[in-house]
Amino acid sequence: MTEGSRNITRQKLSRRSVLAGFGAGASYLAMPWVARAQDEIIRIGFPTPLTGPFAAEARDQVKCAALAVKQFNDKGGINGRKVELLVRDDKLNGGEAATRTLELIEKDKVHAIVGALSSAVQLAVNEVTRARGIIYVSISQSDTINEVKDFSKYTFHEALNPHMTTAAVARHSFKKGNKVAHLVADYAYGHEMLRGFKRAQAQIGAETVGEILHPFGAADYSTFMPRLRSMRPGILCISNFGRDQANSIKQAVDFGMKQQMKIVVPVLLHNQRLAVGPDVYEGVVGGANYYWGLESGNPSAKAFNDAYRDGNRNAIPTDYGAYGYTGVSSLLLAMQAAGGTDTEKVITALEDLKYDVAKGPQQYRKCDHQSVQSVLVLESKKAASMKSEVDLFDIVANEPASTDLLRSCSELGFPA
Amino acid sequence: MDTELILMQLFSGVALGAILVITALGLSIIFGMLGVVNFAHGALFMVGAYAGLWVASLTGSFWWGLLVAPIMIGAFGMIIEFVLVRPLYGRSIDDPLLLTFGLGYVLVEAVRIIFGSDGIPFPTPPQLIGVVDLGVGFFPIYRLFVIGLVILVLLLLWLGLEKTRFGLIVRAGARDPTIMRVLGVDIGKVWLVVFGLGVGLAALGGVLAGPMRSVNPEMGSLVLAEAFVVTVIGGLGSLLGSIVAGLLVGIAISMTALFAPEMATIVMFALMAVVLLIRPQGLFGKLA
Amino acid sequence: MSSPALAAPATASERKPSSVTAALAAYRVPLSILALCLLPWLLPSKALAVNVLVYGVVAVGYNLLFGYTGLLSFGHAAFFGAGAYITGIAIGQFGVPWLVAVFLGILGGGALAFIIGGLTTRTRGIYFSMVTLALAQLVYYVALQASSWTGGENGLRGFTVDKINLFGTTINFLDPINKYYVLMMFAALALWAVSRILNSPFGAAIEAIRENERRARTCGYDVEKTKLLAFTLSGLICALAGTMSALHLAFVPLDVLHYHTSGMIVMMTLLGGARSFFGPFVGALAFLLMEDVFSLWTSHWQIIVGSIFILFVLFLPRGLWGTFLEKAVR
Amino acid sequence: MTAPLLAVENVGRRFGGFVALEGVTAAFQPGKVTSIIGPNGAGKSTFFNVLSGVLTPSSGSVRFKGKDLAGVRQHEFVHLGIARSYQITNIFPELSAHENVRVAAQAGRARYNIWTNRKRFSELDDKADAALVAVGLAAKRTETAKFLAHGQQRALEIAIALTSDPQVLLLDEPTAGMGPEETRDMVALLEKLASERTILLVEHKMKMILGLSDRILVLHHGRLIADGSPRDIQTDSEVRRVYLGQNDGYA
Repeated sequence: MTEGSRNITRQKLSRRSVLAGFGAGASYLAMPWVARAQDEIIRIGFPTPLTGPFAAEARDQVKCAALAVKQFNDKGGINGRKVELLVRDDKLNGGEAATRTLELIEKDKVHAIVGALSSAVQLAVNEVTRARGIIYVSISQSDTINEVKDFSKYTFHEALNPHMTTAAVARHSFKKGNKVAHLVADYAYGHEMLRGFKRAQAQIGAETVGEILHPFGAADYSTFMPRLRSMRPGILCISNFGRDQANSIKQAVDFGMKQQMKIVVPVLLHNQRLAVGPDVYEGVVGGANYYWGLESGNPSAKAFNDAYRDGNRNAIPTDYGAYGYTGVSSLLLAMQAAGGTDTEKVITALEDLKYDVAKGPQQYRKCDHQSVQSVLVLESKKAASMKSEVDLFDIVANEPASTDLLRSCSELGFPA
Repeated sequence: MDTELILMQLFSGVALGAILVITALGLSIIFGMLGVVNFAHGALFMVGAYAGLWVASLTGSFWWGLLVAPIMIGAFGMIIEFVLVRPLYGRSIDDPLLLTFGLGYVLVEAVRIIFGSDGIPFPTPPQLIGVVDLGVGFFPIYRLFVIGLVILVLLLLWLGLEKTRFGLIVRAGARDPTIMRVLGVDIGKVWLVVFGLGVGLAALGGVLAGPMRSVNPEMGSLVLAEAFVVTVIGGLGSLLGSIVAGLLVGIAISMTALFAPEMATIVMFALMAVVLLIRPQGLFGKLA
Repeated sequence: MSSPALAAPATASERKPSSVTAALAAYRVPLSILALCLLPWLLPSKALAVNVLVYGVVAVGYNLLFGYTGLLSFGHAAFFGAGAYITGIAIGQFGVPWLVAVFLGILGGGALAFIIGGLTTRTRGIYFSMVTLALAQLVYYVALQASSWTGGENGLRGFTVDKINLFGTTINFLDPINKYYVLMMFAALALWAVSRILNSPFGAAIEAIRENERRARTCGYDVEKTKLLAFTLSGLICALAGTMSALHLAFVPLDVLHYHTSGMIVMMTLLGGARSFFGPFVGALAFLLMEDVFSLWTSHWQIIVGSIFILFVLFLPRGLWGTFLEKAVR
Repeated sequence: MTAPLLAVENVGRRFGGFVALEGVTAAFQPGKVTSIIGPNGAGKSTFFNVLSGVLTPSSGSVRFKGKDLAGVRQHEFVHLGIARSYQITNIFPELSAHENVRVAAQAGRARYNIWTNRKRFSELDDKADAALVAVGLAAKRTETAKFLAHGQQRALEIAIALTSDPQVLLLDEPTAGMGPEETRDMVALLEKLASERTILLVEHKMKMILGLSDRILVLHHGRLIADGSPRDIQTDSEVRRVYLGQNDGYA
């Protein structure tokens, strides 16, 4: 963790642990005083999995969210009120996330929540905030959150959703007549990605030659390889996430699949690519919400990267980190427009907001509160052509923001 | 389904089974001799992979990592036995189980602190990159190498247990510890070596798995469950049982992958439930 | 199973009791309820206090099997999770009134415990631990697959209980204090039930089986049947905790069924002290407080929790409460 | 002669290829003390285990009051009226002496009661106390069992067996590991018990057996080689050969 973010978290931590230490009397008696001071400060709760397999992504999210907060505070806050970020560890567990969110709402009296890195955590937080009328900006990929069943008027979905990601990736990697084999993680995320890809295929005219569902969290994929090969596809489309993606691509490469077919994934993760190495990922194509290399032609990305480099010893922000930045920024911009933290006003402001803070113009769609935004299609570079340690991908395309990539409101179950 | 595919699938199952065998064997040896269920086995598997990677990066050669890491982690296992597990003998059999459960947490977190939580690349040794045509399909050379190496290790283990004095002591001790005292064998030393051997096998499994999977702090979690299933099916403490059950589970998984792929993880637990209902002590186990 | 390590003196009623332990034993139910009433005002947050209730009940229910019957199950996440899932599904998908859903959750979890117990209580020692673990993992994968019912990896949601009717009045269940005291009534009920079970002839029978299974059998106890009953009762209590958790969070994560949850239950029980009535509850409190505090200090809290657990196994096998009782006896 | 209380007919028991017991036929009358003797490995413990349901016979039958015990599970034996003690002390170490006996007493009537406070079963307390008095342990009522002296633990085990009010009492070396004084106490206890019930005894201490028994069975290599009064057994040539052949006789 770098200095900027550590300060913010530490400041928070010390206050909380003091409360815990003093126990009942102290914390309870202190309440009236705290409550008065709290009117001044705008508090944003930020649950994220600081422990567990996505800790690196989570730390990056915290850094980026802290950067957004710092930028607003440096400019004098929101209507003169300072903004404070309250980071909590959700341990990548929905139950833990629900508990932390309850604490943030009930004890810390936050004005809004931003965060989550997995679909389950996101839906757990959504459940808690929906019942209590708290604004929540969610920053983890999911189609479910857009659908009417889980819709909350208080929730805004800043992350890409599987449908738009796959639509963009397919548009730039599938061609008419391609034969596509699917290896799909057997849970909601995988199913959503598969559905998106197949729909895009139907439009493009690429044929599905077979699909294999693999168990979520499997470590060995060798047993699927002979069958995938026997399907003789031109494209192997692997719809899974994180460790599953790393393992399955690594083993597909071991089986020599890359010589015969192109590997396409819905999402290429910066940190996962670092963890597995350039040779395995070489030539793999996938989508992303953000890649630092965008800066060459995009002034917002350049500004975001520079601000991040400034506080983080020249490091660059990653994809999931950028969600932390855009998510918090959009919320604060809306609060600024609403002139405070009044929930209804902020909701209206978010719905009307047009923002461009890191990657080009974005806007929340009114019916499902999905952020309409550009989708990057990336291809992993080979080791020899990397110019630096973080020069990981070539940008194949930057599919511009458009509702064409999304399912229509009526399709999601919203009244027209 | 054509025959080629089924044969190929069978072969994948054997390769998968080879890794299962080597990790389950370590678990089984420790249990058979010491009566300790090592819940840190998965974590030690993971530590082995990291150690192999570390040694390989220092020496620039995978082969040094393969050789040194299991010995290094085996020695570490001896320290664990001596410092942590030994004080628990004579207490409830649950105590070492609980202790190693806590140790697993500590090891995983320690690796996260030292090497980061994301995982690091573990490249396949250049000599073993690529695939060969088996006649029924293409198979990675590295996986063939793993099968060969596991057979070699099993052979060495068998020779060690059958043909050496130490092996004799271990086999006798597993049957009846009191005999050892009568024979004047320092049982403490035997425990130490056996625990080290079991942990070393876990580490070897980790190094071997490194080039096939992503190396990360959580990689041992599933391995632990798999190793348990294999040892329980085979019969706790039975070395032959671990070998047969490892192959059985590997093949069951690969065959399920062919017909109902999304069930490939459940199948091993289901297999175990069935075996235990018919034979509660496992295929080769003795009744308690 | 009769290890000197785990033997705590607080279980049987006639062992040279000091005035402190005697008083604690005689009034254990009212005393625990009093402690529970004060709890939310002593902890950093109300949400944490409800979690202590939930995991306290799980640990006490688990201890009926681990501490008193001497069976180390690694599969109790299944019953905890079953209670939570069934309650959530009953409310969310069938619109069942919340109190009925609670009963369904308890019964369903108990039925699952009866089935798994029937399969596992015939196995002995280490086999029992591993088979319970494996069967519970099987339940985990079934829940993952049955995503149209359980929500799969996304977790079960859509059953928020915001208002409840109790004794003719409507209570705002979103209010943390109300929620705590309503759920506390369930916890108190569970503690009372466990206390009665432990004081019953059956309570003596399971201790006898823990102490010496062969002798108990020769005395005329059907050991398998008794173990199965203990397993089922333990599962019922854990299922109740599951339903409490579902009502509390309005969400059931799939992780609730993972063997890590079972491990956590074991750790809590041991931390507080198996074989004592209060111990597991104290353990749950200590564990959750530790996690809450350490996870704010460092993201590497697991290394601290793991180390503390190792130290407890090595040096304080009686746990926090067991050790306290030991000192109080002297 | 009255009908036998307990009878075995042609009973055998194998462990794999090893024959531990073969072709044993005997009947036991109520109110008698019968001792079973034989060198180590003669099959005495196996015989006891078959009689108490720990092992099922590989061949032959065991009858109690005329009822064939095949298929009866071990824990039910005590409810029928057959109780036993073990060669190696077998008690509940962490419970008090009184709890040891009471938990045995309640097996008869309140096994699965999970709700009533056990203090309400005062008759069980009385029964437990009576058993403790009978074996002379009334003063050690609240002592934790594992802290009792060896002889007291053996006596406690007999008290546990007595609580079921058994008609047949199987005692496996009740004086094992005892000094002369403890042995004397135990013999006195056994004499007292013998007046009320049928006792089967496995023992090595010959003097004690000869004084106590109405009848003696001799097992050798799993076969019954002699069956008769103490006097008959003392003069039996086969028995003398077996014993003299291996050590200095009647120890």
